[in-house]
Amino acid sequence: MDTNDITVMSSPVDLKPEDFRKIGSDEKQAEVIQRESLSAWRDAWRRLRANKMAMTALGVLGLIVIAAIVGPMISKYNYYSNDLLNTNQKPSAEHWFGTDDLGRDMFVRTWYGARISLIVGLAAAMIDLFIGVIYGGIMGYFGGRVDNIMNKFSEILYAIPYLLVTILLLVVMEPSLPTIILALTITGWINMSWIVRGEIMQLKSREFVLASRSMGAGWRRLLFRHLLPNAMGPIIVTVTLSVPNAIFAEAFLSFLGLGVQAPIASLGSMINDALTGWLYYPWRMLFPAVLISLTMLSFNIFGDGLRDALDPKLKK
Amino acid sequence: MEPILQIKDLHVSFQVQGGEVKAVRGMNFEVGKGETLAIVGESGSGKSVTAQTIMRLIPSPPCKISQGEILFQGQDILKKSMREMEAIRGKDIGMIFQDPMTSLNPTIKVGKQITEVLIKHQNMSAGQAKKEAIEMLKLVGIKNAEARFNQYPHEFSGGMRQRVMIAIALACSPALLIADEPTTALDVTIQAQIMDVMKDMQKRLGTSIILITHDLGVVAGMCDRVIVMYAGEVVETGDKWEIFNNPQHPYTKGLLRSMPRLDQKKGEPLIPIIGTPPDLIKPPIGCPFAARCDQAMAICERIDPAATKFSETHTARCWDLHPMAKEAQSS
Amino acid sequence: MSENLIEVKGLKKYFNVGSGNMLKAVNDISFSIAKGETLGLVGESGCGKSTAGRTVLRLYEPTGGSVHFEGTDIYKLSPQKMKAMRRDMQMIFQDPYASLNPRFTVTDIIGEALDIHNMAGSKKERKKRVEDLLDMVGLNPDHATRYPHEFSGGQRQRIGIARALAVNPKFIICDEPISALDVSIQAQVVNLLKDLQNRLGLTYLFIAHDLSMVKHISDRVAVMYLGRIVELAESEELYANPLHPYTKTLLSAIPIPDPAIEANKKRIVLDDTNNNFNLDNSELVEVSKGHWVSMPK
Amino acid sequence: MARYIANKLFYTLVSLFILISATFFLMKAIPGNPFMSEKKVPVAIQERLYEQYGLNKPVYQQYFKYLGDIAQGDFGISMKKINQDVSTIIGDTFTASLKLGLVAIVVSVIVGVTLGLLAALYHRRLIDNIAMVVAVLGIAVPSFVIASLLQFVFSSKLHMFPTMGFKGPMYYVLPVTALAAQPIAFIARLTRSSMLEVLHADYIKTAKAKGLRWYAILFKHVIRNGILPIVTYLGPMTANIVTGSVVIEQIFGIGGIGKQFVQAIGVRDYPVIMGITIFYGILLMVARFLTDVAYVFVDPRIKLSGGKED
Amino acid sequence: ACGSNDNASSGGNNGTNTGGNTGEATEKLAADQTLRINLSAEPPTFDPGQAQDSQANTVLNLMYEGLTRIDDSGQAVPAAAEKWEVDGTKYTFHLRQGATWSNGDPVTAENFVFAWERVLSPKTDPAPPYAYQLYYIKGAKEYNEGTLTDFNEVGVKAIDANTLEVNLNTPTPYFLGLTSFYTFFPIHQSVKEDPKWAVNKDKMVVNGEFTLTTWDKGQTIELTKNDKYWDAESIKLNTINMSLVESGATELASYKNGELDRAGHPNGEIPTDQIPIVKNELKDEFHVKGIASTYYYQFNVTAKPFDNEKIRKAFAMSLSRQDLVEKVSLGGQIPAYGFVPPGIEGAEGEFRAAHADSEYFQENYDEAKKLLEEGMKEEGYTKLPEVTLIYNTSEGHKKIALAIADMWKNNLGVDVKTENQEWGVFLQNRNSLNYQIARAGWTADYSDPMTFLDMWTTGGGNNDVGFANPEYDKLIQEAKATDDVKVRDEKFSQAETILVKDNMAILPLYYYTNVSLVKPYLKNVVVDYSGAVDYSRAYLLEH
Ligand SMILES: Nc1ncnc2c1ncn2[C@@H]1O[C@H](COP(=O)(O)OP(=O)(O)OP(=O)(O)O)[C@@H](O)[C@H]1O
Ligand SMILES: Nc1ncnc2c1ncn2[C@@H]1O[C@H](COP(=O)(O)OP(=O)(O)OP(=O)(O)O)[C@@H](O)[C@H]1O
Ligand SMILES: [Mg+2]
Ligand SMILES: [Mg+2]
Repeated sequence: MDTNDITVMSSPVDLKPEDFRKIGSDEKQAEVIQRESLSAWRDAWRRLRANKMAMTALGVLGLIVIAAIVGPMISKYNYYSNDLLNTNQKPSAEHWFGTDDLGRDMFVRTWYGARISLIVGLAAAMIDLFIGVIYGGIMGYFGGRVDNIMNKFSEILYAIPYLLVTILLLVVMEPSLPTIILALTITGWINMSWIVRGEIMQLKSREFVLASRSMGAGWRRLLFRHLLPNAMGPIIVTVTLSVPNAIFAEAFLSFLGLGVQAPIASLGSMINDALTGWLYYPWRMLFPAVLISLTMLSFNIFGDGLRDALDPKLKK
Repeated sequence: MEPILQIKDLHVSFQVQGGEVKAVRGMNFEVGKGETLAIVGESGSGKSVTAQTIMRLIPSPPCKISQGEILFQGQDILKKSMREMEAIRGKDIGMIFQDPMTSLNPTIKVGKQITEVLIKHQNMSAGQAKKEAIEMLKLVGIKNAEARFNQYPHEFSGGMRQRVMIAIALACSPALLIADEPTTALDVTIQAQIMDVMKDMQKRLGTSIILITHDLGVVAGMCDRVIVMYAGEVVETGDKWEIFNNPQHPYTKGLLRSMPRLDQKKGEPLIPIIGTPPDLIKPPIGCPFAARCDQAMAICERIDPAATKFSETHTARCWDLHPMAKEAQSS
Repeated sequence: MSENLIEVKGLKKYFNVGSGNMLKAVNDISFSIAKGETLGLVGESGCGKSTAGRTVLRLYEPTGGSVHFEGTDIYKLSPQKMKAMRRDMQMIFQDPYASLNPRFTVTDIIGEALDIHNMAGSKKERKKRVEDLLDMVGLNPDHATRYPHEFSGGQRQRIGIARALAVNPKFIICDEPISALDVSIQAQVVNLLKDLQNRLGLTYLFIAHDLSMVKHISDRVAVMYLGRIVELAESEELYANPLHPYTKTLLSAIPIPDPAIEANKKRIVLDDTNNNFNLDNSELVEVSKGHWVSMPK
Repeated sequence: MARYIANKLFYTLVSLFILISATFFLMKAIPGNPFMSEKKVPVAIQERLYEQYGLNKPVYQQYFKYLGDIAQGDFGISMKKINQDVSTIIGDTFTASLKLGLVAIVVSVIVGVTLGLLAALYHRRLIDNIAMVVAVLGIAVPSFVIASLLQFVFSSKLHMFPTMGFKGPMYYVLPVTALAAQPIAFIARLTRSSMLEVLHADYIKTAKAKGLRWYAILFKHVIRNGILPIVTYLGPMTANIVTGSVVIEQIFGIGGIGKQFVQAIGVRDYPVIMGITIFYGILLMVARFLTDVAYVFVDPRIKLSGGKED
Repeated sequence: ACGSNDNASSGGNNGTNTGGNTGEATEKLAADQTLRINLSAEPPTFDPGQAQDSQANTVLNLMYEGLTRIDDSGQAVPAAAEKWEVDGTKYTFHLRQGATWSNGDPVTAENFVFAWERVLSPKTDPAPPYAYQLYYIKGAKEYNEGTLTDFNEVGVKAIDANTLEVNLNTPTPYFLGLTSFYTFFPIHQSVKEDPKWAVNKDKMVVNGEFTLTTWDKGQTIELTKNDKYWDAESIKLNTINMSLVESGATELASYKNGELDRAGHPNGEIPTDQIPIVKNELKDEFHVKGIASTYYYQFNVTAKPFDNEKIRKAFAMSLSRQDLVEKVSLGGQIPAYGFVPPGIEGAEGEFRAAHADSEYFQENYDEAKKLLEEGMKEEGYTKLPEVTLIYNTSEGHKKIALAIADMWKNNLGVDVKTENQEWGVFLQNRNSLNYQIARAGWTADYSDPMTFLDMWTTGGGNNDVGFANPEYDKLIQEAKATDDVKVRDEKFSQAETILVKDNMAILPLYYYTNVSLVKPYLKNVVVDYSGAVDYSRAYLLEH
């Protein structure tokens, strides 16, 4: 109520009568604070760019991809030639990452392996996104019988022993990267679909969905524009998990003899190979493991950044 | 009248992309014991922010309380620890939120959301609390309260949810009740009923109430004093008679004018205040209302006016009230 | 009044509230609204107004009854036809915040309706239209890129109104469109709604609590109680001559923005809060021309 | 609810039937049989074995016989572990996996949710970063590496825990840690992500306004609203973890059902493969069913039986 | 050898081996005679008649006693039989008086007849897979195949409680050794009552040194000394605790950690990568023993391009087996140029010693290239068809395959694709001759060249290379017919020459070794020529 300090106005400046000239409301000058008008996606991208951690992670990922492409080219070694006189060599000027138990150059193998693992991981992530999200979205959105049937189908697929499927696939098909990716994708997307289903079930009762429906939005728009973006958090977390999962599933397959065929390397199979002797030849484990971890770390940090960027409430 | 709450020069702002929203810009007011203070004002003028700041519920980041003091029963709330705040909230200060849909936890039964406070602050047993909660539900006019006790918020209509919010806030008979548009979603009978409940509580316990509302009818019926806010500032304050019968600020006048009246002739348009409130990222240097004010003067755009006092209780901030304004106009 | 734009007959909407119990939120209501008319719908909170509105728009599948819009029964329409129909029928939601997608900017929220019905044209036109709409409802067009949580309650409500107006509908259900607005904006919005009605021949179903505002805006007013319509009349007639006891209670409780009146006001209080006025055995009877009231059979 | 359960049960039975059929034919389609070995047994003996185990009949006859047996609850006997009942094999190996798995689940939920909550509460602060790096490592380092590292550090170097076996509480520590690492990481990240959403909700403000203590808010209001993705994840995760991890069981020398299953596939022990698949299928479907039921408890707005609206 | 220079230092600072140097010469028995070993898989059965793998072998050897036992020099010595007479194809065994089963019943000749009939009977369910090990006995094969229905006509008879008479089809010099094999073990008649007796430890009645006292399925097996055993005095171990860990790395870690007393072959495996290290680090505990097994690649002689003998030879000659064993397989294996491994008895001493395999072929890259060219010309190839080497999944096989493919590339200029296959798929492909080159390994069933050579006869059950040579078949036939050990030896040598030198149907790589780690305080563990291990008379010194 300011009773103490103001009884009669004490003006900070000298007032002149013309200051009190009426100008009315029409003469007003509405302040124009132009903010760039951005679509939600571009807005998210802008926010992502502002997130230094996430951008660093993206940069690291970029570097890894480039190194995976270029790395094997700049070395005089290839990934398959043995050198039995120089097995298990420590890193040196000759072999930057050392050599493995057959004397193969670890530098080339690591980057070559990164190439394979990245392909496997990214393919899995893509499939997760395309099949898992859409499938889960449809289950969650439609509910009822559609959900029952689709849900059970995914459960059956999930419960069918994966090993049997893979063994059969490899009997029927050439053991090659596409076969492995196929093997990984048969069930890889299911977890994602379940996560998405749960989220959508929760989100679909929200009022903004009703609002959009009242405007005539069809299920596609509701699902893809309204519900899924609001489920982005768990989706991103799941995708970032599905990448390492696929990479390690591939390693597990190699471990069972169903993965990429030697001498082709993948990071997972290299770690696997190095496992029994890692105490003595730590570099054989170290480089691929660090590379995997770095990739995953970057994926996850980037994923977090993306998640935050897509959540307008968190913006700074 | 001894104030229970004093707010001194409060400034609150939000960091958003593109700058800082200065939502509250130098609020000063106080609430006496047993008094009902109405805050009315433009939507977006910072009423809710002020209310939530009193409870220290504004999320930070993005929010920043850049300046000011909030003295509750003589102690600065802004200096209290989280632990101390927990003891005050709900028990000493109750709050009714504006948005009933999202302010109730969707996954917890309505009844439990009420008993929670009772158990916490009144040390009731679960059974007692349930009985009390059902009483509360009845008190705010929810029929069939026993059954409703076990329902979830989404099974309630908007108004019923709001009544639940009210029941929660009233449950512990707080010393200060902040009601942020408590009755906007209610029909007039229920609204009246709830106002009665609040008045009754006030009478019994000497509760102080801050009532944020748009409904000048409610203000007229319920309140002792009124604060009119605009763009984060108090533009006029006075007791209700002064405000209704002798408004001084052009915004207040505009508000009263724009109300439909029951005796109004059909087809006669309402008289709104034209224009939109200023963007608080870059608040105007002068009077914030200047751009919408048909009485605006050159000075209004340059300097924010200070308050003019009309009585012990009644002040307003407008250049038009300046002695020089009359001179200039008469000349 | 000319021909009826919308005719609601015997509309019922029950909710299954578990263990086989049905909550009869809307229990056999009928009314019609003529083109260009505004029907006010008032009633106790929780009496089924929003549900009725949503069911009329087929946002809830009805339990029974029919709704004819320009002669077509919308409950019998295929999804495609229904979608096209939605362009003509819009809704302003009661809860401003919950009905806005938290991940959409204001532009996208308003623009969505344009997109759905392919009315956007170029990007620029879309932006222009959105800005016009924001301006129309009294929001600063510069705020178009903000997200709902950055607005105050009243601002959010105006976003909802702008969204409903975006597709130039013929019929709008206004579910308490102004209760969250401050008075000055209320007046703006009501004037805007009226103005649009005059210009575009819009028809409204106006759900509200503020009886003064309802009286101001509506041609006729229906009073709902416990899922049923208990009284329906021209607004002047209703306010001047309320017949149903509930209507009387309601009118007596209207707060008047004048402390002097408020200080001496007497309100009729329903003695029994569980009073259902024997509605199950009542029917609407036309007591005078256009004035219907629920009477025991 | 009764109708709902009956309905679910019906779907589950149909699914099990499809699962059994698919697995059966898949299993028969892959090369090999239980009696293969590098050193072949004479044809006469081999044929007698085929006959005794019914492998000489056409596949469809074997299939119908199997269905008949299963309908009577008879899982048959192993073709490799001579005279051992499949149900006993499952029972014995599952016990070990279950014990280990349950502990691992409890650990991963508690640790994971705690980490995730801390990260969300201290969003973008040090604790958040630390928790998330821990989580990322859990995801980024394969479980076999974690297991080997644990083994090296805690048993070979520090002699704190035994290297292998499954005899007492001390034997749980390392395998449980290795088993829980990934779920912890994942749960932590899911929790963080969904809690961030919840922490900004208005009703949390309401809860604060009630003056509830922070932990009451956390446990009663926050967790429940953000737990849904974790519940989803928990369903299949439980089925997976309690049915064992081949890698962990191999490394720590635990005779669990996971290891058993991979071995059975390796030697084409048909009845065991089928038995474990069905067992796993039932477990998975029960877990998923419970997940759905849990959804309703977690979020009453979710309608189980219904479709969209209505 | 390789890598020893980089790891010389690490060997020094890693001397944590428990009790490595404390055993010394003080031959004092440890108070706790509990032996802790590991089996990499649970024995599929405890029924000697049904067993067929090395894990069961280890356990059954401890629980049962056959007529004979193999001692550390590889000789069959008296066990359940006190003495025996051999008369051409007729063997008369005199059982030990006073030997009893674990339930106190005496061990009689009837027990043996019962056991062998059970193995051979076509009615036994499931059919014992190793019944063919008894086919040397007259009428056994026919009885087993069902052409003979009266068991009395089979050449085994209990003359009295303590005398067992066995008649064989042909002279079989290695028969005594065979009787120590588990398929020949006696069984107590009580098993008739319960067909599932062998899955219940309480129903197992044994006549060996130990009884099964704990069987925690999938986790552990524990044997306890059988006090009823006739020679219980010379059994020092009280308990044998067997863990069931599949991972070699874990087994090694627990060995180093002092949780196991012995690790490695035959029940487990030391990871190849770690062999050079432990060899260095744990010199005194590291044991390598050659065993009668051969690691080889086999050509599908019916498929291109290996239907050409010269091409096969070129492939065989263009490898460095020395490099392979020293730098790749690392277990001290012996390069193989023949098929019969050392350790197999010949006419005088070891067969391999008398007939050196270096005669068959030499590694010579130039020669190999020449042969390849000639072979290609013969077949009219301008370019060699694509060659794929298949092997079943295992780290060891993979390393070898890759090393060999690389040698072929460097030494012969041929690109060979390697492909690992899941075990069942691999076997199926190999059996159905659906491959070009495949990995293989063969272990002796008994100490005689026959166990390695009769498999290659035309149409033989294990002949999965498509090899068919009448001359070879004739030689094997003749060897089977004679009881003149010298003649047999000669025939075997000629046959092997045809198999390897002339036809090169198989490509020998190395003779296996057993690599194991044994704590210095663990004594008297016997490993026989085939690599089978006998712990029954082992004991632990104080440590
Ligand atoms: N989280 C936030 N981030 C950014 N700006 C905010 C946030 N919350 C509020 N604001 C801004 O602060 C200003 C004041 O908002 P407040 O909610 O206090 O308005 P109000 O007076 O309560 O209006 P109403 O009557 O419509 O509820 C508004 O301009 C609003 O846009
Ligand atoms: N989804 C639902 N499930 C169960 N019951 C519901 C549901 N939605 C509404 N109801 C019930 O239907 C009745 C009518 O609700 P409705 O929202 O239509 O009321 P209203 O008249 O709009 O009230 P208000 O003015 O408070 O918004 C209420 O009793 C409410 O509890
Ligand atoms: Mg507000
Ligand atoms: Mg409503």
